[in-house]
Amino acid sequence: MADLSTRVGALTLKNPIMPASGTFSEELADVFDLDCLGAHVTKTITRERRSGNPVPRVCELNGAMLNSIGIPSKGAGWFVKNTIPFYADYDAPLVISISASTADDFARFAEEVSVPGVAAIEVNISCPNIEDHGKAFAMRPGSTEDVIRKIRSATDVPIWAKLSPNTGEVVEVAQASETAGADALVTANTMLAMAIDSRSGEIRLGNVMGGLSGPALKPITLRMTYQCAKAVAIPVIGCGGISTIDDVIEYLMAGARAVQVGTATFISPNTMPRLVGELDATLAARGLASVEALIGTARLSGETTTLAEYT
Amino acid sequence: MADLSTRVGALTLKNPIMPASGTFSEELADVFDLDCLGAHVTKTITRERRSGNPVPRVCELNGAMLNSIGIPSKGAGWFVKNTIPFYADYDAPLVISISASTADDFARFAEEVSVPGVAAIEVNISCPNIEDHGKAFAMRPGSTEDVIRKIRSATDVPIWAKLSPNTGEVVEVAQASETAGADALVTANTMLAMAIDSRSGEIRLGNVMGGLSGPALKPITLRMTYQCAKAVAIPVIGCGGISTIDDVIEYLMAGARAVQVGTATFISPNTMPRLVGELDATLAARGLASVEALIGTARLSGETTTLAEYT
Amino acid sequence: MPASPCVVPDTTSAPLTLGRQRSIHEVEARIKSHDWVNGQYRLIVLAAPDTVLDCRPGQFFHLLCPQTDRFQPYFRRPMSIYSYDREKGELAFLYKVAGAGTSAMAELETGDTLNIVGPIGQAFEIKPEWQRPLLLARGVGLATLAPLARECASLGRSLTVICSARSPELLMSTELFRHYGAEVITVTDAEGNSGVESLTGLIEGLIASRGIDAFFTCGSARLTRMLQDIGSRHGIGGQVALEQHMACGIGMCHACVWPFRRADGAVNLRVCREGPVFDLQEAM
Amino acid sequence: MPASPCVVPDTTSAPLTLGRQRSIHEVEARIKSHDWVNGQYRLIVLAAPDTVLDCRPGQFFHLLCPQTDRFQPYFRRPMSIYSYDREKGELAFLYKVAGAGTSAMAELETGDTLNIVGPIGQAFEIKPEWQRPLLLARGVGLATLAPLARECASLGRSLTVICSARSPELLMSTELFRHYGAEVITVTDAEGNSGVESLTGLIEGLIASRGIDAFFTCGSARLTRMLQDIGSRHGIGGQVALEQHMACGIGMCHACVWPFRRADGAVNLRVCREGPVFDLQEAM
Ligand SMILES: Cc1cc2nc3c(=O)[nH]c(=O)nc-3n(C[C@H](O)[C@H](O)[C@H](O)COP(=O)(O)OP(=O)(O)OC[C@H]3O[C@@H](n4cnc5c(N)ncnc54)[C@H](O)[C@@H]3O)c2cc1C
Ligand SMILES: Cc1cc2nc3c(=O)[nH]c(=O)nc-3n(C[C@H](O)[C@H](O)[C@H](O)COP(=O)(O)OP(=O)(O)OC[C@H]3O[C@@H](n4cnc5c(N)ncnc54)[C@H](O)[C@@H]3O)c2cc1C
Ligand SMILES: Cc1cc2nc3c(=O)[nH]c(=O)nc-3n(C[C@H](O)[C@H](O)[C@H](O)COP(=O)(O)O)c2cc1C
Ligand SMILES: Cc1cc2nc3c(=O)[nH]c(=O)nc-3n(C[C@H](O)[C@H](O)[C@H](O)COP(=O)(O)O)c2cc1C
Ligand code: FES
Ligand code: FES
Repeated sequence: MADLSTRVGALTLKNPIMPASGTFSEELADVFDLDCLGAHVTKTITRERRSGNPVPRVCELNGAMLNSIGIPSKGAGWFVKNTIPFYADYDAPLVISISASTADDFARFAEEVSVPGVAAIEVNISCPNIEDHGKAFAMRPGSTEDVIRKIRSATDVPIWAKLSPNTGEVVEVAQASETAGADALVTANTMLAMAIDSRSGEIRLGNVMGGLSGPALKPITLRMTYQCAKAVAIPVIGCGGISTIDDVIEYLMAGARAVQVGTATFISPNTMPRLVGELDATLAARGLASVEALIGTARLSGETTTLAEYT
Repeated sequence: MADLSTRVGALTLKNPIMPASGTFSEELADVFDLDCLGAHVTKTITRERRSGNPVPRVCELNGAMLNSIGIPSKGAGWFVKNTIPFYADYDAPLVISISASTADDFARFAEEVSVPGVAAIEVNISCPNIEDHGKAFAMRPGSTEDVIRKIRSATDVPIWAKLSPNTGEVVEVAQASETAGADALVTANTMLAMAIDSRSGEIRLGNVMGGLSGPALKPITLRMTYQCAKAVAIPVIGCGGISTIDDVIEYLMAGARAVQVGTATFISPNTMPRLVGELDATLAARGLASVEALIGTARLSGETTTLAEYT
Repeated sequence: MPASPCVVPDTTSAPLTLGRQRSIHEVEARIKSHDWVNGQYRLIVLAAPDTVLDCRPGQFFHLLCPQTDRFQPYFRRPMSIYSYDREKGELAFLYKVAGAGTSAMAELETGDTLNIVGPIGQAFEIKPEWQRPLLLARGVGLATLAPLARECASLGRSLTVICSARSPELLMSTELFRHYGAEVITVTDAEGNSGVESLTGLIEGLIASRGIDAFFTCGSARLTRMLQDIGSRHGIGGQVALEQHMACGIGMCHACVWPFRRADGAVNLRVCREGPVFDLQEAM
Repeated sequence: MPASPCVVPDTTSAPLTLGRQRSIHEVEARIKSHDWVNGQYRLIVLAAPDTVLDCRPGQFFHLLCPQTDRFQPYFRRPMSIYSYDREKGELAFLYKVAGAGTSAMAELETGDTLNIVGPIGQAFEIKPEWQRPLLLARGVGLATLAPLARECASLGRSLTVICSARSPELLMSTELFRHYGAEVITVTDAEGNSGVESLTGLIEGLIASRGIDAFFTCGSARLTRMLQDIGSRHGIGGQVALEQHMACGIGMCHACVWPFRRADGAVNLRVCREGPVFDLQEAM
């Protein structure tokens, strides 16, 4: 059997498959043994209780979905008391995702949840649903650097910065995260999008706009993963539209050291354990001893024709 | 028969269906009578001859494509001498798309191609393929305002600003275009993306990254169309992933006064004439007298449940 | 560190690496029969393994509708269990052919398989003091209440069922309810006796005549509100099975929330997890 | 302003509003037969209307492969015309089952329809001075050269055909070429006589023995380069049919460019529009 393990900074994961924040919870333990995953990643929480967005909160598209769940949250107290202990029963490292509305609040909150059992904090600086229609820290390198730096000085727990596809400055934001002390990047969150019912004219989400996820997102987030892996030295975790083993392999080839699976779990709750098994089988079929052998191997075809200078 | 006509600023189009730049050329006249279209939009040209990007320049995805054609160009002289006269045979207004690497070059070039037969100039300030990996004028309101203002003072021909989905500042860029004197907006160009062959590890475009188009792009560009139509008073032309009549109607409902069809023409060269016919049939079936009756009619469902304040 | 490979439950026969309890299963179930019940509804009967037949009335499954030429549904579709039978190894759904998913599902033929996830959710609870329940079903709500009627029958409850539909042709399962010993009353829009006013009169009458002491309903917000009114006037409790758009179906995504009145204020609960069955009076 | 509705050519019977000439047509063609030729290649024969049968050798069609359960091709696939027959109303393609599109196409059955766009592109030109052409086909290049062989035969040219394949089982259409009166020579990798060196010797011999005065080729960059070498040494001209990834197939997108040597420098030409047939020596 191939070595499926992968390192993400100081953490070693037994395999590179983990859930994406907001698409995973304790309830999935009703379906399969959660310990077969490389890590556990919880839904983003805020410090205060919040209700999230109006319904309808989701709609399906062709090979994709929109969501405007927002960040409903039972608050930090509830989370520390109930959620974190649940995952203590498992070997897989626990990554918790947090959000806040100012850099200082982010830092304070990070400190508060830096409790035993938390292996890393994923900072959701990219959620497109809250506040002013998709603008978030991760839109600009400056605001990213500021918030990560403050969080960095508030906690010793590894920080994963979750980036947004809604910015034109992906590379700069990635580098700002690294500079400010992030331990890893997650590329990426959902892309701001919209759907209208052509018969009724009704906007299909209660929040008007929402985040695009699922297979249609993959070409965009795969590109971000490639860009970030080239631009920073810290590990990059790929996320966006993964549902098949080919998707996993493409992200690894693009330079991701691990991947997160989101929407696909809604379509088949067993997607993640299936991918772990298929990754093992694929490595074996290709005669590769480890996941490591795939990471960052994407390259241009040698057969690219050189064109004439003019058309 | 319903009134399919629509106004885009000073121009009246006999119907709202026109091609997207780069996915249309004289050759399509071999397939159908081009005069059934609302307008003709040519491939972006540059002033100088250029060869465009290395092959492979396209690849197919599930329900989408990537392209890194770039802007191969035979130059301004050839275009004015050969292309513009070809379209003089048709009644449909001719929209020409131009690109340049500085605001001043843009202005000079716009002046040069403001010749009889040109009904509007679409300024491609958003092509993600040229220069530094997708950064373009349309990424920032400042650079957008600068380039459009200079073009505005160089020509009296209507200016359509073609926006990019690769920016986090869509609304600000739209408003900057309006402020600077653009007559209409086109939302939008392709989204920067990437594909890797999971078997070989080969990057599937010779240019590494390319622009995503086709159905997978629609939720993103439909959202931009809605945002822009709300944010500016000038007309907005929707573009991105249109292949069915439902797509056309959704863009109109989102506030577009006309739409551009791109990739779908590659899949079926008769897509545009088919959509014109289906639009007429749909208006009839709904008892609507004109296209106008659909524009901007998207609204939230009355049935949106009000949720509790807390979760 | 050597990897411990995942076992995909249900799709392989390998044992679980750890013994934690799993109650929700994803299985490919073969279609035993698939028939039109009327012009809008189909009944699909699946050959289902024991693992998913530990069902209770009010629970549902999340069905992966196929991709066809004409329909490309992406999400799963939630469907109440219409009937389940461990002995025969059968599981059935009664569904209305409406949009992309159900239309795609309608194209499935006997012998094809359907990927199902379940059983999911909180079941109806027939409290000991609820001896003379009234079941009020509108449209497809009937599918949800059918197994409850069977349960009531087996618990020896005296049962009254009101079936409401748009027209008499769309009434279904009345024979089934009678078979469970229920007194069945049908009302339809076509006949003009399905409105809130006439139903309120009818039910007030039934409370007087048959001593109704609990309400169960599904399928109509309007009728739910009506039962809340009648219930609070008469001090009659009950439960409602709600419908809400879902993505994950198992509690992870918070798509399917609905607001409820609680002593300490309103809360949002997940229809797929805390429901689909809720206290009648709490639903807002 | 009243709209003038578009007429979708070919799919409706309405006349065109304006009389401009249209040479490329999109039609749904019914499949008359669809058979395996060997383990890798299939021959599909379509019932095609007259409109698309004004074909010339070397031209191609752009085929809309179906969406199936297993394969979801998005682009059309370019395929050379293998044969066309106005009298029988037939159009045929010989294709290799390779990736998603051709695999999906391979699932089509007699009676199904296939959406095709064509005929497209520049045909082979048999110049008057080209009396003794050599056709060199590798693999699927054979499909492209088959109608050319027929044309050569009908123009009374003395024809030599070399068919190259990986193994003898993968050789195809040799009988067809013989039927057109060609001298047919087969070479295969398996037999070790398909390399550039032995082919060069073979062709030099044919130039001497049979007076070859033109080359036509398709299917291999390596063999094209070889023919360019031999051709320039012997002053023999010719043509090559090229393959390049395509999107639109009709000249709009500039996906399919290829570089060519011209007197005034190198230029990029579109394989779908200026090609697929080009001057042998110009192709880079
Ligand atoms: C717990 C539960 C049990 C149900 N049991 C039954 C049943 O036994 N029989 C039956 O016919 N119907 C039942 N429904 C409703 C059924 O889920 C919808 O009719 C079905 O999802 C519609 O799918 P579609 O493909 O026909 O429509 P589409 O319009 O294609 O659906 C688009 C999206 O909206 C969702 N949606 C549409 N209507 C509903 C609805 N009423 N409730 C929830 N989601 C909806 C779909 O799931 C899908 O995600 C139940 C719903 C829930 C929540
Ligand atoms: C003018 C022309 C004529 C051709 N005639 C024939 C013929 O008669 N018989 C035959 O078997 N093949 C022919 N080919 C090659 C044929 O088009 C490809 O084999 C086919 O497109 C591969 O599709 P796929 O779905 O099997 O592969 P996939 O790997 O799924 O294809 C992916 C993409 O790459 C493109 N592609 C892959 N290989 C080629 C290629 N060699 N040339 C162009 N595009 C390619 C596909 O069109 C598609 O866009 C021709 C190509 C051209 C350009
Ligand atoms: C329903 C839903 C809820 C989500 N909630 C969160 C969240 O709370 N925090 C976060 O960082 N990302 C959230 N995401 C984004 C996912 O973590 C992931 O980045 C995105 O869905 C792309 O991956 P996918 O295509 O595999 O789903 C959510 C996505 C979905 C679909
Ligand atoms: C092959 C190709 C070439 C394109 N070239 C241009 C171009 O030259 N200028 C431009 O503004 N947009 C260009 N575009 C973008 C399209 O005009 C359009 O904005 C985009 O494809 C989205 O629409 P669609 O999904 O309908 O294709 C090109 C798109 C494609 C697919
Ligand atoms: S549908 Fe996901 S929580 Fe209920
Ligand atoms: S394939 Fe589009 S120009 Fe040739």
